[in-house]
Amino acid sequence: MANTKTDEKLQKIAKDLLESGEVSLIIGYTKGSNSQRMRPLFVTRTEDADKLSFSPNAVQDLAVFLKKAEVKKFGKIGIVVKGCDEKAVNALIQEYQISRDNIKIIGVECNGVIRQNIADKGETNVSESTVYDKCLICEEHIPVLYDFLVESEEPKLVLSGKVKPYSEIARLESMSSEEKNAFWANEFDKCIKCYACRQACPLCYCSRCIVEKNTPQWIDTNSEETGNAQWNLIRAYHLSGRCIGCGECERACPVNIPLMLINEKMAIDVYNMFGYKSGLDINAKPVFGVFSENDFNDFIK
Amino acid sequence: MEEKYFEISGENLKSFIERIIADDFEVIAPIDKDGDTFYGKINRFEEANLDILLPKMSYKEYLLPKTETLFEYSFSGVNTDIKDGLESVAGANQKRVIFGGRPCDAGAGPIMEKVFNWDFKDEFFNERFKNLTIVSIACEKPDNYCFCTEMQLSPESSYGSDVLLKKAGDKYFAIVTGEKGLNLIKPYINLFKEITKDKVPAENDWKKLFEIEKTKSFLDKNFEHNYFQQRFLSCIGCGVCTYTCPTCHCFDIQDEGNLKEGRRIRNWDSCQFGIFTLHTSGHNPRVTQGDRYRQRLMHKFKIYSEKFDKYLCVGCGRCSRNCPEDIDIKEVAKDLADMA
Amino acid sequence: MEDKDLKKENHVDVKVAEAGSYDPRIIAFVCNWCTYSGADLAGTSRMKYSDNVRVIKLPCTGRIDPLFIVEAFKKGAKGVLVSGCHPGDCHYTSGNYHSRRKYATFRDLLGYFGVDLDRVEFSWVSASEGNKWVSVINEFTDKIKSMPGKSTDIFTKK
Amino acid sequence: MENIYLPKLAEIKEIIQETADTKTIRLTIDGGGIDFLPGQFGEFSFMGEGESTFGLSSSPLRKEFFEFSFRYSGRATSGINSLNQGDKIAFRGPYGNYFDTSKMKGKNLVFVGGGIGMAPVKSIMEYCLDQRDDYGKITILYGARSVNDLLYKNIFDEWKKYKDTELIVTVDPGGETSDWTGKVGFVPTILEQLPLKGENSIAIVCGPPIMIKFALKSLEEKMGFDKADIITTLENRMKCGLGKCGRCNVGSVYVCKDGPVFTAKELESLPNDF
Repeated sequence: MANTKTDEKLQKIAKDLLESGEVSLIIGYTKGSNSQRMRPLFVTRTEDADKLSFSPNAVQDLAVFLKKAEVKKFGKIGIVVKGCDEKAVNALIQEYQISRDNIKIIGVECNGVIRQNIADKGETNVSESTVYDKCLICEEHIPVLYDFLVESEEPKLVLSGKVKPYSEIARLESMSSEEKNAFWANEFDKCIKCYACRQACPLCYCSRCIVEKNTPQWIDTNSEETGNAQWNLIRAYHLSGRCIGCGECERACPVNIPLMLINEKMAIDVYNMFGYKSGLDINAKPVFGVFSENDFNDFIK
Repeated sequence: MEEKYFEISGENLKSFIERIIADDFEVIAPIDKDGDTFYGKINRFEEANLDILLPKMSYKEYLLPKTETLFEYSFSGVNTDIKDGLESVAGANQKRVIFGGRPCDAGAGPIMEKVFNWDFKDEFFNERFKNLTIVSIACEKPDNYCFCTEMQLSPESSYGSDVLLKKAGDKYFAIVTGEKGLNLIKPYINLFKEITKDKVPAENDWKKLFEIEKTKSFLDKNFEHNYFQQRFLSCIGCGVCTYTCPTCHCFDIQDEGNLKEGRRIRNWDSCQFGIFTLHTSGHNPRVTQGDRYRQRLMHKFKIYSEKFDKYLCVGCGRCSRNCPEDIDIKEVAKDLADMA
Repeated sequence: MEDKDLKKENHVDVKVAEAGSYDPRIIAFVCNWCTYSGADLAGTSRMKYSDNVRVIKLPCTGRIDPLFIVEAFKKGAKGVLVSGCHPGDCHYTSGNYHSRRKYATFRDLLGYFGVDLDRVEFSWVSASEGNKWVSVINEFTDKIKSMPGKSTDIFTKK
Repeated sequence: MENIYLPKLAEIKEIIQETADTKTIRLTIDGGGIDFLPGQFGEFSFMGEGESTFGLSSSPLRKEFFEFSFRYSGRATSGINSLNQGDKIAFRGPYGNYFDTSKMKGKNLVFVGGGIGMAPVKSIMEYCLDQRDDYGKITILYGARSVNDLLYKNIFDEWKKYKDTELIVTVDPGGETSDWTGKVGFVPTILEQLPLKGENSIAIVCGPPIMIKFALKSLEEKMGFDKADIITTLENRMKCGLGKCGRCNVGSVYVCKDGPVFTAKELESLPNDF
């Protein structure tokens, strides 16, 4: 497929950065295993920069690679990010996982990415019924922080309001505890404990995850109802107030557990309680790193 | 037993499935669920989605459950009582049928059987395998991720199936490969019409994209090759490839319980996890994700075949379709074959 | 206490003392400086409170990881209480402020997963509030006792 | 139909506190030892805390019991560590291959052990000592990080009593105490100072990977040992011990079934995955 203008701009930026030695690695997208898929590309030589590309199929959050030791070794890194992914970069900077000085952010304006499972079936149209829910609530079509910006050629996403993103959350909230419990028990029953949700998450960077700690064994190892519920609860808790909503966990999940219903609910509630949204400001302190004397206190006797 | 050949109309196939369900068989088939297709229990024939190429997950869990109790223990005073987990597996689910799977999935059973029986006999696996009857449907249109032909099977292979159905218009040809398949259809034999082998259309001439022997010969010589570290920089170690794979069988053994009672279980595990080979001393033979993905390739295309004469891969392509970072194992295997 | 004994203690049974009476186990995680002293005061003042509660003392509410709550439920507790110093009184200046944020979020998440929030209680009890400790415990125990069999926690095998 | 994952219960006869974090446990099943060969291992567990793999460290010829040594470090070992004399321990095994003693008959033997790696060496060494007349000169080199990390201190004298048997004990530089009379230096360094020749000799080496690497080098290059005459045991992470769980494979070798005992020659043909 021919290069689009977006692709050419990306390639130019990458070449310049590599040639000037400002970075030693560019993480970007390239065409994937079928015409409707994109995949990560690691560019270290200028001649490979021609393979860089972007499209509404660029679903991956490339910030996930910033936590990998093999990638960190490269030192100064340039990374191609959509608005949502860029928030993950911010959160990583906020939590001192990477340094702003070591990262060149190549932001691309994004007007929504097509859900991968329907793209695989041939869907090419970007519309409110084909993109991820995260795109419908997106307020960062242009990344909040970038060193370079590549504007989009795609038309803006038109929202009629007919498709309600994350509408299940409201339905769940209105349920009784028994009903909620039954809903999640059914969902978690599917879990096979592959931990793809953790691995795909750019913010799950612990060198040793809580499930891998066994003295004591906090999370039961079984992938039956008990172990699965414990794992999913703790995963969600550890991301509360940190999740930037890229939805990679849900996309990676091989058994389709609606993990974003949990992450998004927690993001909403953390905002309501503490007025904090993750990944918007690299100078802000993480929500659980600070406190206010006037914090929500109603639940405490 | 020699293979037997039958013809069955689409309508009769439907009544066959509905009659075995009525006769208390647990029928597992591809069903539409959560926006994708998964294997699950059906109560009516219509619930099965027979048009889909492959469900997202394999039916491995019916052979090797994601969590299996090996035994239960309880302490009473100085005594320890042990309840053998095999007791609950033995004889259970004798009437379980996998219906509508594909030849690749069916091929996984006999391949895995080898590792579970090469010296010590794993009766947990054997019992489940023995009690599972597999009725597969041959593929008409493999997709770009499929490479069963390269993996010594084919979209029409009957290896591992007890009954293989081949669609021809609105009827099916049925190849019954052994006693197990025959026993399943015997009570309903009036729905089938026995035919001779020559009536069954010959297999298509499926083209191979690469020779797997070449992939192996590359792996034989190039353990330290730079390809692995570079190519798998994009691997995030999520393990989805191993968990959705019909032949990946690595497991972990863990205890759950307290000083009164508990159990020892085995859970699915994955070579893609950093702690898979981490020693107590802190030494880890496979440090990078490149090392770990290489191990998966080695195990599939080299180690297993050297040990058990079969490649540990049926070419279903699930690992490629489900990989969040779009690592295509067919492409990788071809790359390696080209470099050999 | 030896490690081994601790494990024995950890195994919490739901005792059914007599037919009809329900004797649930409740775990209270308390901070060393305020609530534990408050409980101590209640004890030395010979105030009586429910014996369903097992108190586990930690340095500060900031040290009480939500994992502990899960662990208690996992091991069969029917109710979990977390208690520490009043805002502003923390021995370590701000441990309770930090934990308040964490618990607010965690409690929210538990509720979303369908855990009956009546089973998780938080309180501030100072070293001088022996009376408050007694009333918190007694009310909480009564509440837990009033919902026998109604277990919606998702951490134990059904 | 047999459940291959089902352990037997063994009774703890004696616990020897070797170092601050290492113990040797002496076990019996039905009042006696078990049949095994030197170099084999077993799966030990305290139920509820998980299984751990340890080499059997006693001589198979001492039939009245069997032993293993372990270091307290994780969940499974903390469970085993909490047990007392008379308690029961769950045991599966013996598994794996063993030292080919027929090849060793009549030859000079060099045993090299480092740290807890001395445990499997002890098994084959005591096996040879028990049949002392079948072998030539025996040299035992044992090293640990510090004096306090030395295992089997209480039986050093016993080993030395055998005829034509030399025991050299060393600790890493900095690990010695003021009253230490043994050597000071890393195992490979001390090994090179010994007057050993590769002819008619067999070396048995076990220890941390880095020690093995350098010890093999010294034996081959400085002393002229043939690769086939250097035997070591691999300590890969294992779970099942039965060649099923897929954790321990190195190349097409399952360490739990085809190993853990390999000659340096065999190791050379394996990929660097251990």
